[in-house]
Parts: sequence; structure tokens; C-alpha cells
Amino acid sequence: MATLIDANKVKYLCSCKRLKPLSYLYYCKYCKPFTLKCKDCVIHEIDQKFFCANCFDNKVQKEVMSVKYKCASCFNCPVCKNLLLIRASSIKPPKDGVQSPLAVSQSSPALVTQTPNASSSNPATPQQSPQAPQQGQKVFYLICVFCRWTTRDVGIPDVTSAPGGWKLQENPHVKRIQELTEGYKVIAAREKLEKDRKKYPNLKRRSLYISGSSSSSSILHADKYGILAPVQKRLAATASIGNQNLDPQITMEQQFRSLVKPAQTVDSFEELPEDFFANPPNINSITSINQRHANPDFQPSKASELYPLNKFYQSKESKRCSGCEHNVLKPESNVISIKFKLHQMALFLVPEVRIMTIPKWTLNEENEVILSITNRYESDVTVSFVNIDNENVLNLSGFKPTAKIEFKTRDDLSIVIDRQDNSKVQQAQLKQSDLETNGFLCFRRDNKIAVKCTVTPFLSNTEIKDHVKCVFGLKCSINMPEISSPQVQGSTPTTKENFVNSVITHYVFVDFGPLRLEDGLKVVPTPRFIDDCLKASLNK
Amino acid sequence: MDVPELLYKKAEFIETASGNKVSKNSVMCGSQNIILQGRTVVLQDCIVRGDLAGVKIGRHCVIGERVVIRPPFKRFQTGVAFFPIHIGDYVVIEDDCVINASMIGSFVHIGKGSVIGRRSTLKDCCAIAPNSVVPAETVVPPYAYYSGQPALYVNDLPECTRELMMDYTEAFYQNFKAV
Amino acid sequence: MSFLEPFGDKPAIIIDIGHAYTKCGYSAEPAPHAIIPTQVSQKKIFDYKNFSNSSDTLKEMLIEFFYKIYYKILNTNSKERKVVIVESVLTPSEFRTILADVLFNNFQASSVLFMPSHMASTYTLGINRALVIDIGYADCQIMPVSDGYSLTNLCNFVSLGAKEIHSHLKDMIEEYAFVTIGNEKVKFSSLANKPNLTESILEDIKLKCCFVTSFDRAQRFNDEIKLKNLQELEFVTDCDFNLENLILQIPGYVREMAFEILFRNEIDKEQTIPHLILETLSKCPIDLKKDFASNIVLIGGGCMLTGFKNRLVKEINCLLNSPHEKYSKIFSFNNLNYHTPPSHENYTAWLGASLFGSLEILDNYSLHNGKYKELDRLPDWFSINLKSNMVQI
Amino acid sequence: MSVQITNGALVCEEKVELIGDITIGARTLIHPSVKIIAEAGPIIIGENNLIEEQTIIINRFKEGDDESKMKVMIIGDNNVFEVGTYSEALKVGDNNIFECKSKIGREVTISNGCIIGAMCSLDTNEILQDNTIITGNQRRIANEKPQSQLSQLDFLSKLLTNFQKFKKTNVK
Repeated sequence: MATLIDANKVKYLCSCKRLKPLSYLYYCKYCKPFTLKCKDCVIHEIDQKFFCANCFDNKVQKEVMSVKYKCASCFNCPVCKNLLLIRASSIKPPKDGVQSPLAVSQSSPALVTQTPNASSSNPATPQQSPQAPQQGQKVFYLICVFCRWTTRDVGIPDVTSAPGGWKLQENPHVKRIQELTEGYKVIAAREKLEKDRKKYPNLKRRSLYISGSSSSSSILHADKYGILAPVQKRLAATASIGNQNLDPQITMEQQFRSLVKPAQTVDSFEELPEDFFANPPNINSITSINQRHANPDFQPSKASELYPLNKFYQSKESKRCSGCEHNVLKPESNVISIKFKLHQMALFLVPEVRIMTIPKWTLNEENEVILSITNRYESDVTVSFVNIDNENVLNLSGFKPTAKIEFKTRDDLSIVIDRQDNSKVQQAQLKQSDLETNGFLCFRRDNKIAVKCTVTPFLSNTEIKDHVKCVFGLKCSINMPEISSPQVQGSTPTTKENFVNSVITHYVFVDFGPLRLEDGLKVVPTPRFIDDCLKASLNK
Repeated sequence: MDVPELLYKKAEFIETASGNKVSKNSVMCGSQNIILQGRTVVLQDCIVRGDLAGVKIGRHCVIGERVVIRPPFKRFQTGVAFFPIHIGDYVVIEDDCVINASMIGSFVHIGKGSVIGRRSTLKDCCAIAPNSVVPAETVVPPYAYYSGQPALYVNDLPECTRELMMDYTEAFYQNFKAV
Repeated sequence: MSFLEPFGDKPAIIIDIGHAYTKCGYSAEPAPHAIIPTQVSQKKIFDYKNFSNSSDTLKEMLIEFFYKIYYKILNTNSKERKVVIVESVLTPSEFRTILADVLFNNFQASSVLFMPSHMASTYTLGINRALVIDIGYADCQIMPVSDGYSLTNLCNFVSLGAKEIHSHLKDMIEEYAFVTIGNEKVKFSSLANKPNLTESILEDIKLKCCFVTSFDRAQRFNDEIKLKNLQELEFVTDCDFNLENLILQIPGYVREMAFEILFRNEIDKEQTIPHLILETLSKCPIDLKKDFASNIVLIGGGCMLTGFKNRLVKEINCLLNSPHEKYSKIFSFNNLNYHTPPSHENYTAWLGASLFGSLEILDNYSLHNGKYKELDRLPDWFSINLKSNMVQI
Repeated sequence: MSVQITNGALVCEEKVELIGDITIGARTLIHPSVKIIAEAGPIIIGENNLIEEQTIIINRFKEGDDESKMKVMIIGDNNVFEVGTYSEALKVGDNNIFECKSKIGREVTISNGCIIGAMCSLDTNEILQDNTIITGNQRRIANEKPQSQLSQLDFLSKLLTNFQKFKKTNVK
């Protein structure tokens, strides 16, 4: 949605001195001096429900870690990273092992498309026949709809049971890596032992750490209340490895050698095949760098070694205010729902400023611009404008203003924007008090007003490419329910709560776009509904 | 930028009882199967193929110019069928889009000139970048911003997409006035 | 580590930030979870120098980058998480301090260990003496590692990484490649609206069309190139590469000679990879020379090019055995032994760190949050006061 | 110089523009708002073709060509032109699928069983091999013909008769 209203034009100052569009800011109720929080200065938290973006089956953290965050039934195309669909074909293609990419399979499969998440009754999956599928039995293969890559191209045999058919590829080096980890665990256990012995030299021989199963009188067995359970569990884990080898006679070196075979070295690598120089390379059969990195375990160099990639699990995120650790945003637990249990977006509290017109800029002169202000708070807001010229705000986080904005009114003018009530469709009407501002406030409808102000870009003529940027302060006073930190988290404020009228000044940084309007950017004239609103309120 | 103002000639648009404004020179085949649930704007030379299957479009939708909404085709073991399209409320589809999706949630924004593949599902509050191609049968999760050919996840949308879309489409409908 | 702290079953996060690609994943895993370009919205992180106020933009980029790694790729909470960062010893300290600051303050990491990539890769082999050569993007670094200590006085590097190759390839394509329009061949450089050769296109061409020729072919070309001009030499056949809607024809000369700069350098003979290895070997202490020579470890994405390792071995043997080179007199052996770690070369360092990260003693060697706040700066490699954080095998 | 629609072809009435010398084969289905313009020579469309909305098939002179030589554009059978395709190709074979919004240049000759990906533009002068698949920027050769769309074609022709008005066919 931010793409629709081009959110990057108007930015607000977050408490962490960064400039962010209003739709990306949150507010924290409990921090006393009212603070805005942005994505970068908020603590993110993954709540423990993971879901696959395609089949929306959700899993808990434990299951997901055991499956290495890979959903077993949804696959991505190794060529273009897009979804792979399961296609069934009843007539079995010829089983001649690895098909060369150009092998034409005569059977024109009567293709039946069924998607894992389609609720339509997919045909009952045939019984698990481990041996090769016979004639006429239903077999499945994967096809990528965008680049038409199929599992048959790389010779992966068709599968009898649909989603479970394509097993995860096992990394060939896993055995060697486990062996190495065992060896290092032993060294780590010995080193830990020596370090602790140095730290507690006077501890008796049968100390806490050489407990293991052998010594029964260690403190661990006397533990009645189970508070030492985690330590027991940990020592049991290391005891089985380190226990029998911890005697000092065998040196660490021999011990490591006994567990880990020495790594073999080689003194030459195989030559390039002779025909490699003769015929030109087939560009399409060599994989690109992204296709290799998509599968870090194998990084296939030839297109015939590509394998479907499992889709990764995602999860929803809740956000906490970094100051007081209170929750700022909590999504619903249901994976598909877009609602939030806690939805403290700054958009509901701070009036949103948007640009309504972009004039044809004339340098060092006053150009008339109309800004619209929308109030989405559940009660009225009084707003007044402040010119900002102190230095530290101006050059904040690299925002060098190149224009000056003035509000041609008496400076303590404050305008009331009433709250949004969509009970009845209101006409655009200027109130009596608005008319006295003689043209400064030119539009009012429901919870939205528009204000005429003048912008003078003080750019020298050379930097035509530069953007017209200006800063102004928006002082708004809202009566917010004064929240003492509630005992029960998330309890709605009690009936009688004292409203305090807090006045907050927000720094608004407006970027009107390049000085010379070209390549698609054109002058945006004052819309007609502004004059209609003036006419309607005059003859009221 | 604020919501643009669009003026139209009274003669070119039909206004139905529930406030839908449909351009006269847009092709609505099989109009008895097409349901617009009120305050929806359909601009010039759109093509909605209600004759292939039912098309249900929610409230406060904005359908840009030259948009083609075409029910997706599906081939079964025993025969063939066209699937109905269901589009939620507060959906903005910009110009020159081709929609073959089977289900588009609410508060969705589809950029200019993009193609939505057959039987794909766009969950609520998602957005598709201009000139992108969403391949067939893809599922776009909520609050996701997809871009590119084929459309892949780029980043998240702000969590207040729902309110922003409601605000945009309502303001668009109010600023869409006869001249 | 407090006595009763429920020892986390959460594995440590291992991140190897390379100049071009970053490998991230969990400890005790055989391969990284994902390999992603080290970029944030198309801006390379290591180019932070040429932006205005470089340290702030670097910090912003790193926050954005780690947010993506933690919450989009690894899907884990960053709070109270042990992190192992694999980096080369030559990374600028400004980069390391900002990295540590981001990890500790913005992502509340419980402990961070900065591990040198050369020493990390020795873990994948279980040996205690090795001469590690890392052929990366920016440069090719060599570091002898003995008994867990990197001999940093012998560390050396030559700027012959993928960046050099790409710019060299770009010049060759500008000069020699041509495009068929209609039916006549037009020189690529003389094209009107010439599509600019971005880094990713060059990498694609390097991967798909170019390769490292065998030793004897290179030898033959080298002698003949002085006598005849380019056309008579019989190179491999040309190959065409479609670029947007043009078909770029890359001549055999470019395909074979693109990587010659790694092995032959007219200006300064020493600036090639074989010389770098033998130079460092000759400077090693006498008693370790034999061990290092029989334990060479090649890591980094650079050595995954087709035909590279075979050519490197032949070049080194030729230098060792040829009489008029100085090396044959210094060394007693006439060839070197190379290790093959249980992983692809571009994530060997990551794998070593992942093995180390799964051990219990990780906490003794990493810098804890509390200690970092107390010290308020990141102890450098050569700072003496912190207990030396090298593990001994 | 007239439009010949053989018997059995279904050409919708609504916003379809057929200009110049066009012959349409039997059982070819043309959806509404399709433009077929034969300026630089006649267009011959084969049988069992499916041409969806907003497709533009145009036989137009490139700037360099001399106006006198007329070139015939021949389109084979069982082709599918999905929504918004723009085709200037003089020679199109059989069983091809042009996905949504794909652009085909003038000198490209499309053989049989090709699939041009969505929003792909192709105007190098080459002859496409059979069964090539062009998506984004890479090109592949599939090992089987794309699945035939006959079932969709005859289901559509039965379904559309009671919704659309059709142009009358004037050739036996």
C-alpha cells in the first residue's frame, strides 16, 4: 500500500533519530515521554509458530528445527526459484534410468493438475509400492510453470506417492563431519576439565565434575528436588564421551587420532577432459551462480544435477519497544489472518501529512503548495504549525533541507480536526472558524483538512537535479488516556481513567521531488474538490 | 502524494443502484454472472469475462483501464472447467493488468501492467509490483510485496496496510466525480 | 556460564561475511543455511567507504543486513544468541568495531566470537599445521596456521581476486568480442546502444564461457604469441552468450586467456598466485617448512573455477623443478600435497567455524555481552590483555 | 482484399478488428477485442487456433522495407495466443503457446511447439528450434511437445455460443 501513496515523500523523526514514513512507525503507550519507534529501533521477536508460505501447514519451533526449516511437501524450481507443481501422469514413461535431456518420452501424459493446497479431492494416493511403478499406475512428477523445468529433465524417476516422494538430498560429507565433531568434543571436554581444575585446585578428587555413572556418592545423586536436573542432563551428555577417556595416561593427541582418521592429501587434480577444448560449451547446460548458491550443500555446476529445492518455513513477528520492553505489535496466532492482537501503529495517533499539489517550481520565490492532514485518532486533535530553524534538527540523519516552508497565519492558530466517524458520509464543508483564516485552511471533510502554505526553494540554479526538501514542526495536542503501567499485560484501561492533554511536537520532513519536473513527474494542479468545498461553505 | 482526483464524463459511465460506476466502453460479457458489491469503479476498456465463470468483486474496488479479468481454466481427469474468480473488498488493480487468479483477498494492490497467473491466490493485504509476472498457482502470503518476473518476495508491507487501503479507495470513490 | 543456566539447546549462529557473498547458518550443520550476496538493496556493504559519512551508512547497512539474516533467512530470535563471525585478519578494524556494536547493542547477541577464516578452515581437516590460501573476491590471501596460532607475520596477499578477473574480462570483451547484427559481424565496442556489462553479467560469462586452460596449452600459447599474431594461434571455438536481445560472440582467445593474469604478470613477476605460495613457503621457519609443504589447503570461491586447481598444481611443480628458478635450490621436495576438505571451497571456513561453534568451550573463547559493555571496545587480534583466544589442538 | 472465415471458425463480434486480407481456418476461436491488421500483406491463420483478448497480430512494414513487396504472414494450427500478445512474426508453426503480453519481432520465425514466456520480447532475427522455451533471459529446449489445448478449445466453443455474437462465416 505504501507503494500506492508513495510513502517516501513525507517522513517523520523517530526517537532513534532516523527518518521513516509514518506507516512504518509504531508508538509505545508506556514510555512516559511519548516516543515513536521504527523498525530499526524496535526489538523483533519471532513467535514460535512457523508456516509454509505455500501450503500454510504450521509447525512449532522444535519440529521445524528438526526438519531444518524445510517444508517437505512444497518445492521451489532450482532454475527460477518459483513454485513447482505436482503433475500426475497415468501412463508410465519409459524407465531407461537417467534420461538424456533430449530423450522424447512418447507417452503424452493426460495431465491432471492438482495443487497440494487445492481443497478439491485429490485422487486417493496409490498404495506405497516401493518397487518400480507398473504400467497404468498413477505416477507424479514436478513441473515449474514459469520455465517449464520438470523433474524428468534431470532423470529423477516419477514417484508413486505425491508430496512425500522427493526425499531430502543427504550431504555426502555428514559422516566425516560427525567424526570430526566427536574428536573435538573429546578435546573440549579435556580442556574444560583442566581449566576447572586450575580454577578450583583444592576440590577433592571425586569432585562434582568427574561424577559420571561410576561415582555414586557425588552430589548429583543426593539431589531430591530435581533442581540440578539440567546439570545432570548436560554431564550425562558429555560423560558418555569424555568419561572413559579422561584419564591422563593417553595424551590428547593419541586420543584425537583414535577417533578421527587423518585427512588424506592429494598431489594432483584431474585433468580437463580432452573433448572439453574441441566442442563449444552448451550455455544452457551450465548453471548460473544463483542456481548454485540456492543449494549450498551441492552447488550443482551442470544443469543435469539440479534438484528441487524445499521451500523454507516463515513465521510471524511481534515487536517490542526497546525502552520498556512492552509489546508494540502482536500478530494473531492464526497464520492467514491479517488482524493484530496489539496494533499500536503511529498512524492512529499522529496526524498524517500528505502532499496534495506540486507546483511548477520557481527558484528563490514563494510557490504555493497544499498539504493535507488526516487524523485517525479516536478523538479530536488540535494542530498548529511551527517553523523549525534550529540547526541540530535540520541536519539530522543526512536530510539537508533545500527549501523554506512558511505558514501564512497568525502563529498561535490552532485547528481542530475532529475524529473519523464513518456513520454518515459528510460533505466537504468549511467551518465558520475556518473562514477567518482567510484562505489558509482551504478544505475540510470528516477527519481530513488541507492547508495552503508557501515553499521557497533557496537552491542556486546549478543543482537542477536536486530535490525540494523542507522541514516543519507539527504541534498537536491529544487527550490520551493516562496509563499507569497496568498489572495485567494488555488489560484494557479501566472505565474511569484520567485523560491528560499531552502536547507533542512532531518534526515532519517533506520531499517534494526534483526541482525540474521531467521523466514522468508532472505538475499536480489544485484539485477541484477544494474549490467546491469553499463554494459549499460560502453559500451555506 | 494524496489521493488523485479523477473526473469522468457523465455519458461514459453507468452508475448502478449500489453505487458501482462502470465505464460504458468496457466489455462485460455474461453480465448476469458478474457481481459488483457496491461503490466499485471500473474504468475504460476493461474486459471482464463473466461468460466463462462467475466473477465476484467486493466493495470499494478500483479496476484500472484495459484490465482483463478472466476466470482461470482447469483440466480434470474427467473433463474441463473454468473456475470462478473471487476478488475481496478495497482492492486496487492498476491499468493494463491481466488477472487469471482464482482468489484475490481484500486490501490488495496490483501494480501497473502486471500479469497474475492462472489459479494463483493473493492473500489479504499483499501487493504486486508494476510489470511483474505472478506465475500460475502461486500463493502470495499476507503483507508480502512481490516483484519481478517471476514474482518473488521482496519485503514486507507496513502493518497498517488495511487502514491505508480503506482510506485510499474511499477517497478515490469520493474524488471520482462526474464533470 | 552460570551454574544453572538452562544450557541453551539453541545452536550458535555462524556467519562468514565475504566481500561478495555471505554464508550464514547454524552450528553443527554440514553446510550453510543460505549463501546470499553481501548487499543491501543493491549497495555492496564493503563499498561503504565511497558513501557520505561512511561509518553511519555502514551501521545502517549492517542493521538492515543482519535483520534480513536473523528474521528472514534463519528465522530465529536474535536475543540471547551466541554468534560466531568468520572474517579474515585483514578486515579493517573500523568495520569490526561497527559490526560488534551492531551485534551487541542492536541485536542483543549474548556472545560473539571473531574467528580468523584461515584458522577456521583447519578445523575441517583435524590437522594442526596447514598453509591456507583463500582466493576470494577482493584479493587472494595466504596464511600459515600452526597449532591453532595464525603466523600473522608471514601473512601475505596479492590483489588477484574475482574483482581483478572481472575488470580484466571486461576489457577483453570490449576489445575482442563482437555481435552479429543482420548478418555482418560488428565489433562489440563500436555498438551504438551498448548494454553496459554489469558485475552479474560478467560473473555469468566467466562461469559459463571461460575456463582455466591446461598448463601445456598455456605454455605453447605463451611461446607462440611473440612470433605470430593472434589469428594464427588455434584457440578453443567461439561461444555465443545472449545478452538481453543481442547475441554476444565471445572468441576463443577471451575464453582461454581470461584467467592468465592469475599465473603470468609481465610487470611484476612476483604478483601471481604460484609465486605467492612459494614465496611464503620459503619465508617459513625451517622446521615447519616440511609440514606446511605437505598440508596446503585451498579455500575460497576463486578455486572453484573449472580447471583452476589442476593448472595451479602444474604451475607450482614447474616452478619447483625448473633449474633457472630460485625455488628448486631452496626446497628439497619437488611437489606439494593438497588437502580436500569435506565441503565446497567457498564455505570451508564457514564449516570450520560451525564445527567449533558446536563445542562447549565456545563460551570460554567468545566475548560476552557484559564484558563488551565493560570494555566498551572490541579487543583486536594483537591486544595482549585479553587471554589469547586461540584454541590449541 | 476481404476477410474469409471458414466454416466452423468462431470470431466474436465485440470490439474485434479484422483489417485487410485475412483468412481464418476452421475451429479457430477469436475472443473479443482482438486486432488482426494485414497492412503489408495477407495473413493466413490455420485451424484450431485460440486467440485470447487484446492480442494484436499485425503484418506491418518495417521502416527499411520497400512498400511494393507484399509479404505473406502464415500462422499454423493449434497455436494459443494468450491475453495481450503482440505478434509481428511472419512465420509461425504449430502447437506454439505465446503467454500473456509477449512480444514477437518481425524477423523471428517460430517453429513448432515453442513456448514464449509471459512479458518476453523477442526480435533477434533467428529461427527458433522446435520445442524451445524462452523465459526471462534464458532459453531451454524441452523434451516434449507442450500439452494440447484442444479440450479447452471445444469446451469454449460450446460455452460461448449462448453468450457471444459471432461474425458470419463466408467460406465453405
